[in-house]
Amino acid sequence: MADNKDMVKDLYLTMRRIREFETNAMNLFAEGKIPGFVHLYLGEEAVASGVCSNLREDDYITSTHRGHGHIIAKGGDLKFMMAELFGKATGYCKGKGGSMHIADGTRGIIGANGIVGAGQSISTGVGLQILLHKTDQVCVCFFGDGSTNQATFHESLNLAAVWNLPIVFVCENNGYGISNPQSRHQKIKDVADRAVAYGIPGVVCDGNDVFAVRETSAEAIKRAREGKGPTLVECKTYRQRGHFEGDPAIYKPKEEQEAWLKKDPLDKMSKWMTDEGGFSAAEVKAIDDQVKAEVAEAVKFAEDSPYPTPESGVEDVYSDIVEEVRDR
Amino acid sequence: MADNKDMVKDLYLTMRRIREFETNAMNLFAEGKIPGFVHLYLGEEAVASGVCSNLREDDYITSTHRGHGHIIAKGGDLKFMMAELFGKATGYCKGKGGSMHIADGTRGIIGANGIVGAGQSISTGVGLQILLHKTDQVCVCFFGDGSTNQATFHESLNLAAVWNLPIVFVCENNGYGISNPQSRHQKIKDVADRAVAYGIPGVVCDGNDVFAVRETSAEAIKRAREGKGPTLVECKTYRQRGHFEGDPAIYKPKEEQEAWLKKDPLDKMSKWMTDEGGFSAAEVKAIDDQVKAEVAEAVKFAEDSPYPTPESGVEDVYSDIVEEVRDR
Amino acid sequence: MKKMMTYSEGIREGMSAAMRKDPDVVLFGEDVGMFGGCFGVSAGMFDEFGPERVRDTPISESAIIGCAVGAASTGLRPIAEIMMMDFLTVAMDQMCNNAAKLRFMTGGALHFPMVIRTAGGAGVNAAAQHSQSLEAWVTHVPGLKMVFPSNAQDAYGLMLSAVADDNPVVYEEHKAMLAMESEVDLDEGPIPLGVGKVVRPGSDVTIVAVGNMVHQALAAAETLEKDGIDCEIIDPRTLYPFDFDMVANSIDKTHKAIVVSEEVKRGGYMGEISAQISENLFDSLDAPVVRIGALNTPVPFSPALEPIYLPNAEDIVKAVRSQG
Amino acid sequence: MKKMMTYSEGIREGMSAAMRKDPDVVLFGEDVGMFGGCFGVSAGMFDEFGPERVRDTPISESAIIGCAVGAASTGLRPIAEIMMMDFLTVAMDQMCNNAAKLRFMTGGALHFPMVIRTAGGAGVNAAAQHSQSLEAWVTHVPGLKMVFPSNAQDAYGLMLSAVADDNPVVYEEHKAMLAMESEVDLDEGPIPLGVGKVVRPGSDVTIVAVGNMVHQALAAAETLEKDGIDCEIIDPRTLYPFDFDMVANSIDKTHKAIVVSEEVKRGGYMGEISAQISENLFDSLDAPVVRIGALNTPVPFSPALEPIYLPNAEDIVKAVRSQG
Ligand SMILES: Cc1ncc(C[n+]2csc(CCOP(=O)(O)OP(=O)(O)O)c2C)c(N)n1
Ligand SMILES: Cc1ncc(C[n+]2csc(CCOP(=O)(O)OP(=O)(O)O)c2C)c(N)n1
Ligand SMILES: [Mg+2]
Ligand SMILES: [Mg+2]
Repeated sequence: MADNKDMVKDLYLTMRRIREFETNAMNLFAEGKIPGFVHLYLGEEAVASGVCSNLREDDYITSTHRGHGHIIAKGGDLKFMMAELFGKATGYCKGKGGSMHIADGTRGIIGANGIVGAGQSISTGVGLQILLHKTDQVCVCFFGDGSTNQATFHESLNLAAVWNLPIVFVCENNGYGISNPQSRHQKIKDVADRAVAYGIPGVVCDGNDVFAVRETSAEAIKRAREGKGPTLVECKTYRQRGHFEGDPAIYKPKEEQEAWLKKDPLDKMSKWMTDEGGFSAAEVKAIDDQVKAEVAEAVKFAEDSPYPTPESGVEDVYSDIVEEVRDR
Repeated sequence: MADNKDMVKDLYLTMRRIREFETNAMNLFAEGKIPGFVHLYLGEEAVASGVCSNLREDDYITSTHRGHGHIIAKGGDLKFMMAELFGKATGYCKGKGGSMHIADGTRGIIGANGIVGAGQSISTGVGLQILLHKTDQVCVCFFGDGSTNQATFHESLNLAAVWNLPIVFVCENNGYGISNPQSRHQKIKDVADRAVAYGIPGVVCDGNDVFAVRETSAEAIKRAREGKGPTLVECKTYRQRGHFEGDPAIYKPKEEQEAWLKKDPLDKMSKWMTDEGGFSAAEVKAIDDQVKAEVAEAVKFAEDSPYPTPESGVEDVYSDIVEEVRDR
Repeated sequence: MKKMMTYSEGIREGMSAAMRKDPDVVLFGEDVGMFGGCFGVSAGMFDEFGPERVRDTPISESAIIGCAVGAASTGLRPIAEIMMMDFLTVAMDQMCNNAAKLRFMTGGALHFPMVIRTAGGAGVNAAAQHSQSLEAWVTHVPGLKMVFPSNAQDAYGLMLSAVADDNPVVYEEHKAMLAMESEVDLDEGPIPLGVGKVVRPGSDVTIVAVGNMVHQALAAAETLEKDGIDCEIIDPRTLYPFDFDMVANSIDKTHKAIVVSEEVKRGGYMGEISAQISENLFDSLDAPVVRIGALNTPVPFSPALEPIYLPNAEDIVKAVRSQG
Repeated sequence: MKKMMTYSEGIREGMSAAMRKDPDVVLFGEDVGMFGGCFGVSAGMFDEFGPERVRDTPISESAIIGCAVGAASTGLRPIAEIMMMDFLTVAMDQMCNNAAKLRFMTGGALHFPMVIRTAGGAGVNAAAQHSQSLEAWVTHVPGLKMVFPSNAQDAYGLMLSAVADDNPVVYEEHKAMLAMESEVDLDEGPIPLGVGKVVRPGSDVTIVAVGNMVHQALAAAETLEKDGIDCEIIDPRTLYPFDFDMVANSIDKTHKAIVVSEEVKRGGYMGEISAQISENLFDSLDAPVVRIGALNTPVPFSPALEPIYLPNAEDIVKAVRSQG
């Protein structure tokens, strides 16, 4: 399971960071401090944490509307993220993108995206770039179960297979596309079965077990790095909240929700750490406290930051045309 | 194999009709009498003929850019078809659509279509209509191997599966999407394998053997008629000509072309008829002659027909707005 | 019988009335069923009409519109929902190459009575992929009609006509107006497509405004009234066919025109209307037509930027004053 | 060194020169490889640049443009081909929601130097799904640039600039012009985006024409010359950014304007240009701007109908005469 204590610590740290960030985002949204749509990753922390623990800083990821977890796991800066959620000038996107559009070119984060399925096809281009530059980087493409019925899932996996691109397609099967349970949006149980259609490997793992995710994706990432082409990895997990904040999620059966809460990835991990992993309760708490402080600092940074100036609204549309877009 | 002689005769008649129609279209295009793009079905006649022999007049089909064969097999009128290819007022589309857009609402022909993959999603709506009207009709959706990499293939088969629609998806795998051989546009050998992704049956048959096509599709059509949902049927065949007339198809290996010409579905069938089917050469020739006359009549009809009037160019855009669209 | 109703309820009442009348009318889209639609517009319809006629789809926009095309061509009158107007992009082919063109291309052999509902517009900090106004794309396509109600009564009446129409009709709903209440008389019935409405009669300047901008125009007119400028506001309600006669009659009286929409200004449909006015009413105009739209940028997320991106009453006031 | 070259060769030379200069420039699309492209535009490039840099794709337009977006954001400068402009419909999302907007949405964190080549236009009896001119859709999208050459020299020079540009550029090729020959000097190099060209100087009326319509305008000017009417013809070459100054300077002299494109007239980009002229040069105009486009119908197949659908020199002659 765990290679060593440092690695376990890192995994837990990432998961806890996501949990803490999301819990704060949830509350700040409720307080009206974060505007727009917010899609939380609570309950799915093990997926991003496990997968990205195998990545190098120069590897790439593409993400979705539910992207905070991926970005944190790939090393995104909490301050710039939180500021972006607030719509502040200091945010990753200078306040222009918000929760659904955070990107960090310097860390290989090729963006969260508000269009379901967009990341899949963008990842093929990242893969092509790696292929042509003959590096041993990889691109991990995260997406949800619902998105696997979208056009781009199909076109992109096929293209990646035919061109043998260094991509790992990670499906976070959290059971729902908004209100639509998997059983009503596709007739198959395992999304991984769709790999057959592209002649690539498809594997399933427990998405609430960070070690399982880490191991399963490690192999797929290795394949990609070695030039053996793409893999479809399915992580079974659960969205503990509504689709977006504000959705009471009455379509989720109570028993289902309760059963999954019992399998909470953070609880599982912290229990394992103290029961089997050789961590003391104090060691775990120290991580929790560190993370609390980090996120509190991020929130303060966001709150203290200025809003973008009106002038900035016409910047970044083009590399070279600015004033002309102001005309309305 | 053959249930009875009439059935065999009908199958052969349809195949011959397609062959004759296409050969004439080929020559007329070369003579400059047919304008635009023409995609011929030569070599693939057994597919449409075999499949449609199982259909009732009130069943539906959707078709592709390579649609003449489907339309003839579903009972389309050769005269109106040929006139449409010429762009005449008496054509199926009054000259507005041409080769790629022939439709006949009265025979369940919901149109050839110039967009690769369009028919797939349109068929889901036809299926839904049948489902809601609770009839036992079916819809057959024809498409090529290349189109199975297009967005709509994926979305439509998934939707049809989830809604249990009475559709038979018939993939005419003729080995190419324009110049791109199947081996370079997807990593799988059998398109039928993609059925796994949707939890529906997928079957393969020899698309140059009209009996095999008839039998394989009969079962799929029966399933659909009985409310058991969609099937993906793959017919392996070969496009004997270039992608469109004018394409010299130098990308096709010579040996491949020759090997397939030896498996010509018409040759195979007429040989079987005289060798094993109890037909005399004269009986076969009588059919050939009948068809020759029919197609000659269609060509004459097309040639003698008038072109559309300028006024007709603004009709049929809307059901109720005519003059206003004339403004330019 | 008049009662207060939200815009959202107006849309729902229109759909429900159409579905009660004709069993061939069906509604499908992402989460339109038990969930009642992403914005709650179809809430309760699943219960009334059942799972056969109110259907959730997978996230497959091309299939949704393609399905509507196939269904319409063979006897249903589908209402297909594309959750956000921004997602028309993933269904443009089915909408523009098939729904719009197939009647013509088949010489009238097939026809397509179908409605595509979609939520457009900004103002809720939903950023650039969930806030667009794409009227220009739709109205540019021969074969499509398009409506865009600005209040609950119009939402109701235009829905009835859209469903009854034998052509594909794109029905835009502005997400920032959904909760807006106004008085509705359900007995008034269908509002014919292509007939605009003088929302405020006036004599000094003609303001053509669509969707949410109708309300900005009304606010501007109040301000301008204090200056003694009397604005006539026209809400075309249907974008195509467009009631140009109503606009021309108004300009014959006012000799000045302002056109306002929430679209990105460059290439917006209001540019088409401005061009038509300038080209056809050249001698009648005392001042250049002024067009007001959004900035030529993607829709920004930040609460500090989105209001600057959007056109508003103040812009209209300024424009009217600039015409002297 | 001057030589005769087809429009098609001009495009190819532009791509090839760009690929020779920068190894990060790659070309991909359906059948662009050994087949040389559906219209032969990239013939020979597979042989010169090899299978790594000239790549055939499956029939997957969303993936093609999405792939270009991902590649551009991480260091390549892709040229992605969408075989026919009509098929932009199946890739609109990647083009408009991603390529165009992501620079802005990410606050400049990512950028997208990429070219989308696509064959537009009618005139070859290819019917309504293979003949459209969709300039209006593209130019309406903030973040996209668009070029549309009318001859081989411009095809070459605009390609060089499009590939060198750090923003997504849509490059339209008119299929009926591919075989048209004209003189080219390859030493002339890039033509800056946003700079139009006076194709024919004149003093009586300004004709703004794009793509294939430039040639119709030239023909019309010859006819009109016999009447003593001296036309100035402007080919903007880049549709966005648009060289409005060149147009304005011309109209200051002629006081009359005609705008011509092959688009369906309703909602065409030439409506935007007409609106800009009328709004900004109100006092300078002696007659209403006349816009000429195609009929507001899908493109008909029949050889008897397609020429009537299309705008032509005669329409331009009539329009000029109508302005008196
Ligand atoms: C093309 C497109 N269609 C619809 C939507 C609206 N939408 C946003 S998220 C979502 C559900 C996505 O489900 P899934 O892929 O399972 O991801 P999850 O939300 O469960 O993480 C939908 C339908 C969208 N953003 N883009
Ligand atoms: C969306 C779209 N992309 C591309 C094309 C151009 N095109 C026409 S036919 C064709 C190949 C289709 O291959 P396949 O589906 O195997 O059918 P076949 O021609 O072999 O019968 C292509 C790429 C198109 N018409 N529509
Ligand atoms: Mg999900
Ligand atoms: Mg094929």
